[in-house]
Amino acid sequence: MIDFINLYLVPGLTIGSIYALGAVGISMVFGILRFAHFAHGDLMTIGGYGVLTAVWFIPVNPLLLLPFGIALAIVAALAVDQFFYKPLRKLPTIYTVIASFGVALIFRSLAQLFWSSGNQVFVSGVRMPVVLFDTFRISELHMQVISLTLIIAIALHFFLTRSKLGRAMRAVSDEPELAAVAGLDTERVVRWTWVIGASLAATAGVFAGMDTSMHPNLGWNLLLAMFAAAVLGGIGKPMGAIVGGLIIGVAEEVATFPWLTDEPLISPSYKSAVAFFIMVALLLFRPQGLFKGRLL
Amino acid sequence: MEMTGLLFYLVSVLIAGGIYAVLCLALNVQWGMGGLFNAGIAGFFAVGAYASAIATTAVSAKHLGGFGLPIPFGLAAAMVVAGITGWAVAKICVGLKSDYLAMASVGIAEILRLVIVNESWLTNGSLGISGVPRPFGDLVHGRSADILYLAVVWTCVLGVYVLCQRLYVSPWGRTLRAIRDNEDSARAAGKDVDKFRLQTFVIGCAIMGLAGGLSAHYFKFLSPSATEPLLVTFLVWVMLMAGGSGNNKGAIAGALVIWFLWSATEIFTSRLPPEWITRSSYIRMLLVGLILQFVLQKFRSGLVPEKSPKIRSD
Amino acid sequence: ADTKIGLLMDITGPIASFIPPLQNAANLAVKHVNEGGGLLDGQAVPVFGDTTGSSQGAVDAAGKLINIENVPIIMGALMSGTTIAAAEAAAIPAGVVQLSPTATSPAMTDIKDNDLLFRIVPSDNFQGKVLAKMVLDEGIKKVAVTFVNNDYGVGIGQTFVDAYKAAGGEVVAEVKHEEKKNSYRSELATLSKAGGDALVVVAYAGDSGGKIVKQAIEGGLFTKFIGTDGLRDEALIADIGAEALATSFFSAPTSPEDNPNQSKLHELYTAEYSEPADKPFVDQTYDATFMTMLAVEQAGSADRTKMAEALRAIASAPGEKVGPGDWAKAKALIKEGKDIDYDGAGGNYDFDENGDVAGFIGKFVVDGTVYKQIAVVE
Amino acid sequence: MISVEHVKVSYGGPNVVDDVSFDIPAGRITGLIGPNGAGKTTMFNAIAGHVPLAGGRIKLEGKDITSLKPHQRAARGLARTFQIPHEFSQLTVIENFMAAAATPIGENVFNVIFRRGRFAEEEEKTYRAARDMVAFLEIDQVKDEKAGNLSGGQKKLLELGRALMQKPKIILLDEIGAGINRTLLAKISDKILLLNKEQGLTFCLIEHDLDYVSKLCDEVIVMAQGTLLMRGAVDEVRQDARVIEAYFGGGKYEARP
Amino acid sequence: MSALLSVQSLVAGYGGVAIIEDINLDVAENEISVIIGPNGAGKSTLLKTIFALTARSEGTISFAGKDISGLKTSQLVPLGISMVPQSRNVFPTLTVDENLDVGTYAAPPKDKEAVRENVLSLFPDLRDKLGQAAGELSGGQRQMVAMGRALMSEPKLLLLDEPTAGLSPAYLEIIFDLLLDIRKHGVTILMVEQNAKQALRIADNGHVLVSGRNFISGSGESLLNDDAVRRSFLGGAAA
Ligand SMILES: Nc1ncnc2c1ncn2[C@@H]1O[C@H](COP(=O)(O)OP(=O)(O)OP(=O)(O)O)[C@@H](O)[C@H]1O
Ligand SMILES: Nc1ncnc2c1ncn2[C@@H]1O[C@H](COP(=O)(O)OP(=O)(O)OP(=O)(O)O)[C@@H](O)[C@H]1O
Ligand SMILES: [Mg+2]
Ligand SMILES: [Mg+2]
Repeated sequence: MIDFINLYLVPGLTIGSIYALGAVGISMVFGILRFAHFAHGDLMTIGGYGVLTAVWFIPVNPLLLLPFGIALAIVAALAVDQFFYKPLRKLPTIYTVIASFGVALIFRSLAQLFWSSGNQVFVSGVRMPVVLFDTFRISELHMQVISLTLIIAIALHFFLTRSKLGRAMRAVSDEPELAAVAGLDTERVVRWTWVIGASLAATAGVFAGMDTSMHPNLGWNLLLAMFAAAVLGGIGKPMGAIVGGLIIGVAEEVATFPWLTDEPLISPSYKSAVAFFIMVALLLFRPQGLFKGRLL
Repeated sequence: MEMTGLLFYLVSVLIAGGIYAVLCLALNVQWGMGGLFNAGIAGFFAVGAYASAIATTAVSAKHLGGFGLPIPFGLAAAMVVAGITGWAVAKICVGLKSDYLAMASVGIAEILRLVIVNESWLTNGSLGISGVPRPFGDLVHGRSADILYLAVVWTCVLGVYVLCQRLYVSPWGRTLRAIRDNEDSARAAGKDVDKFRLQTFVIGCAIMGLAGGLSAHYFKFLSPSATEPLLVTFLVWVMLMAGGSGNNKGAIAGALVIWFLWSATEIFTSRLPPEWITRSSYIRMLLVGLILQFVLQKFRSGLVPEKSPKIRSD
Repeated sequence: ADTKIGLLMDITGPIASFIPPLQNAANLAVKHVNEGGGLLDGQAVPVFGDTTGSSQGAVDAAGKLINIENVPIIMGALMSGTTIAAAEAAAIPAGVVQLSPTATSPAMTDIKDNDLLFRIVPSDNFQGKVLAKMVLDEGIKKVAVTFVNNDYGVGIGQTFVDAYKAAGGEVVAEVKHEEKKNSYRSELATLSKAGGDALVVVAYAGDSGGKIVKQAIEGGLFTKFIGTDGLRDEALIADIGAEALATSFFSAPTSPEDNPNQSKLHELYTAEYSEPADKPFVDQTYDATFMTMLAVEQAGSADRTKMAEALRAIASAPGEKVGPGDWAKAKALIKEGKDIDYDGAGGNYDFDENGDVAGFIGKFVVDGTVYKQIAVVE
Repeated sequence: MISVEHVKVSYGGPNVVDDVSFDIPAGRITGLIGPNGAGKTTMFNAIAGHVPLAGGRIKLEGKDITSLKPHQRAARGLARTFQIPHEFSQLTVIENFMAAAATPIGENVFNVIFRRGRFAEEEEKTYRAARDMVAFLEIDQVKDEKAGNLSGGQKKLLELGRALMQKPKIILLDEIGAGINRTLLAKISDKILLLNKEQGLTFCLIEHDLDYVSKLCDEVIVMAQGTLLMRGAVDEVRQDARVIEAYFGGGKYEARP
Repeated sequence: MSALLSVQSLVAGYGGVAIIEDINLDVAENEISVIIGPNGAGKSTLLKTIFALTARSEGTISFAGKDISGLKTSQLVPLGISMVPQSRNVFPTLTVDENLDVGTYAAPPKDKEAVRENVLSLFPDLRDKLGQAAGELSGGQRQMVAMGRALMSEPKLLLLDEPTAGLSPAYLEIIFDLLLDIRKHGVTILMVEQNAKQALRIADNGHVLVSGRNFISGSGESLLNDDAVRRSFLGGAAA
């Protein structure tokens, strides 16, 4: 059974953590700005490249350079919000959805222009995993990813429930016009939403890039699974998104485990269908998501 | 640049633009009239394309097929199979609220794509189906065949337009828009909301299937790369929003304008100085992204905005 | 006057990450032409068309190259799907020759192309069959196979499996995997449990292939890998290290004898771009681009109708041999009316009646930081 | 007309309507009053089929309609308005009215696509009716305005108009008067009385303005905390100690003459 | 007494179309002012324009002697203005308690607990519902939550858009008593009402708005007794 843990569960948790961090931003933007942010994956990419560039100049563990990636992603997010999303705020949200498609293209092409479209790695070489109890193998990076994600989740939970800003976010997410009537500066709340969403996206981007390699399509390729995670957790429920991400990540890997016969339960080439299957099933039976998010 | 070149470029833009116009009209039925957020256009497009290709190709050991039916039957099959797929999808999730339906349909389209690349007995998987016939393919060759195909495509566009327009100005269309605005009160007014939604979704999907069929016969070769969501789902949404959702003329105009912009930007970026030449494609993507923002902000309700159909006034 | 050369590539689509070195290779070929005396009576001007990795985009981009840019001949595209779509709906109707450096789909052989569609890689069937023989010759009787689920992976992978079994090998596990995933450990678990002697990986080093090799080594699941040209990438050595790949070997299209043209091109490439040149499809892309220009020169004008004949003439024996970078020599020979025969970095390219090449597959092992060819199979 | 038998409704917690039974007599105007949160709107939702019952039955003209969907109930002549306006926001006022009317011929896709002549006459009638409704509600000046842009009160009028457009046998009116100018409300009352008298249309209305209730209703049903408190003539109810306690309070601002 | 709120030659509307034109209105400190008028007259628009929720095209608004014409809503709340809109006036998925809490974000009161106690004693019904999502309340209960939220910031001027719409007579009474009560605590009130007769009784001043123009203003008493007003806006002589 140790194979199950080493080769299915831990990789599942790792990719799940990446989905989770990305999904938090998607879920928050969905809750507060009410649109599906299609450029979120590319925000991850931008964050990842920010750190990659920093590593070229300061060759230390990339995780220590996270602030560079986070800063770049925040700037990018605030800029597109200001120039591309804000002018459309009063229109039906479908316009913003489409605009975010366009922003996704813009981010991706900028990444290709600045960093080229090839694969680039943070640190090259095979990194042999740590072996614990003789059989349990886990790479250092995976340990870091999983534990950092847990820490972030806990911090985020306290921020959202305890801080005034966190609570104001919930109010805006619930009824933006009334929040304005109540005197909340909704634009400020929106800005903070982007700050948090972009920070977590950048972190996820670096994790994903370190786990494999950086390339301009990195985030775009993860986007649909992250949407599934956000829906699974319940729209506008950041904690739900974390749980949703972990579930999707683990489910994708574990579904290919030979549960019944010697053959994988689901052919690996159908792996990404697992996320959507779970999502569609959930939408039908519990549309508000696991965490009782907003019904749109 | 010679005149005939320009002419044939125009022909190719209009063929692709026409196929997109069909897709856009279909989406307009679903979203513009029915408020159904279908983000899985590529899935139904693909189903239609494969249905038509399988129905019309000659026998092959590599995939299901060998029916060798005439092309009109292929296109009909595309509509029927895509419509049935749409019906099954709608049965499951048409009750979902807007964005959730979007998520579900993205998911289903992705699952359809995986089925297409994996079930090679049916579709020959990622290797694709070749030898898909063109209408009158035996009679006309070379570039003039394109002109003939242009006529075929635009006949379809016209037919679909007339159909959509009839739907739009009818009480049926009005009820649909009412449901889009407020489901509960439509129910209270005695409208069978689920039935209307189902009909809308199926009609839209069948038309998307038709577009898929048209593209399969255009390319004469069908592989998963013909159903890339970026170029099908995404672009069609952009076209509809730019053209004016809720308006059938807007849908066609949006398809043509956006496809032309998409295509023509490359003509300009390929004229960049040599140092930029390897990056011109990315610059083009950047440009497309920026133009899109411009269109969204400057033409807020689309090039041809939604109008309520004229009610006779006396 | 200058002559435009159409370069149709899948620049922004799913294979975007392979493209930069290929664009470099194509540009290098153009540079060699212009430095070696130019094309016809002017310069060669490269015009890129981006298929965006989709059929729609391929047809549109090819259409623009043909109708707006008015190119006499097109190099590309790279993926089979985009290549065929562009050929069927744009190039063939317009009577333009299209030469793909990398499209391997067997379907291309049968297209009614009026002798307009060419390629310089053997079809999938060939490399798969050769690889099967290579593996058996090595004495390996039991392998696990994984291939990426796209036209490249399925084409070679499937043929390999069939040929290997037919020749008496045992495929203990066969897993088709998706591109672009982060972890392939669960696939590897299935593959390793079956207990093969080696893992055959038909995938790109820059995508799933590299990840699979790395994760297999990290997980202690396989030590011996057998790869195809998609995996035979210097980046793989840089990332995994020569030591870990010591027992592995790779197949890739090459030319019959020990091929000096390849090392020559690699030197030229590295000198120009100061990066390693041993990346998938760099050789073929350079060769194809160079050959399209040779064809134009041979035809003596940018007349599309003469391209097919000219292309066949410069590619096939007999004739005076020319290789990568030999533009000045080739131009002079053509001017003298002599027949030439281009032998490239990736093979000697004699087209059959379908516009396909027979090709030779070499066997490569890791030697230091580069690959070394140790055998050739026809 | 309608009989409610032991109806219970719950939104997941305790029953907000608990074992309520009453009749709405045909051809009469019945009031439904009670303090805020008594479960009146919930009762309407239950009758119209917008919430599932946790128990009990509902009959329309003697037939059990408990298992019917809202639109099927509407087809049998039941119309209702919403307390919080549920307009078709992107449709114009006229279109709102036309959309509310039953247009079975024109709503059939097959007719729409292949036999277009068939619904012309139906459309013409619907249009006339809608135009008359606009005139009746005195909202001519906004008839081509999108309903989403109407003022709060105008939306309430629209609710009423849509319900009338359905040509129902019984209409459930949920606080149609709240937010309507009193002068106009008086006119609406007259029309309701007229419809009742001339066409025998049955009404049941929830209202907090007792003047208005007493002017219209023959009888009122009083609900409190999810149960039926009493039923009787308006004056009778006004005197009842329980009702006064639960509903009226001190009556300080009661606008009695 | 100086005017706490003064509106001069105000013009406003939606998308370039003026809905209210040339409105002049003074609300003195510590008074209750009522705006009445037919549906669609622009009453809500006037309140929204004062609270910077609708764009103003001309005119000035001053509060406590200070010009507030250009300020944003989020700047007005800390100055001591609160509003209860006509519809969608609660946060549906937040609990009642959280709804009240939101009222304190923009202008935190000195003693939040005391203010909350105060509000709950005004609306005892809400006590049982503190943990319930506001979207699950009845129409009248929502109205109470909305009022409660507006009072949490201890405003000087309260703008109310039809606060008694949908409230039972008992609550109508409670609300009007309450308005008199909070006026005693120094709060000025400007409200729109359709329960006009009752409202004018407690009002110091009344304004009748007809098609976007200030038709007639006067003391509550005088409007109640004005024949034209009675006939056209208070439901005729029936009452
Ligand atoms: N969707 C819902 N979910 C949970 N509880 C609800 C929901 N809707 C109403 N309730 C509860 O049911 C009870 C009855 O509500 P209802 O709306 O029927 O009252 P009402 O009599 O119409 O009051 P009002 O006169 O204030 O409109 C209330 O206590 C309310 O909190
Ligand atoms: N968002 C909007 N866009 C366009 N027009 C609007 C909008 N909101 C209101 N209107 C129009 O402005 C006019 C005045 O509306 P307002 O809501 O101010 O009326 P009101 O006096 O409050 O009426 P009521 O008593 O019915 O609430 C109405 O005719 C309405 O159609
Ligand atoms: Mg109610
Ligand atoms: Mg109002």
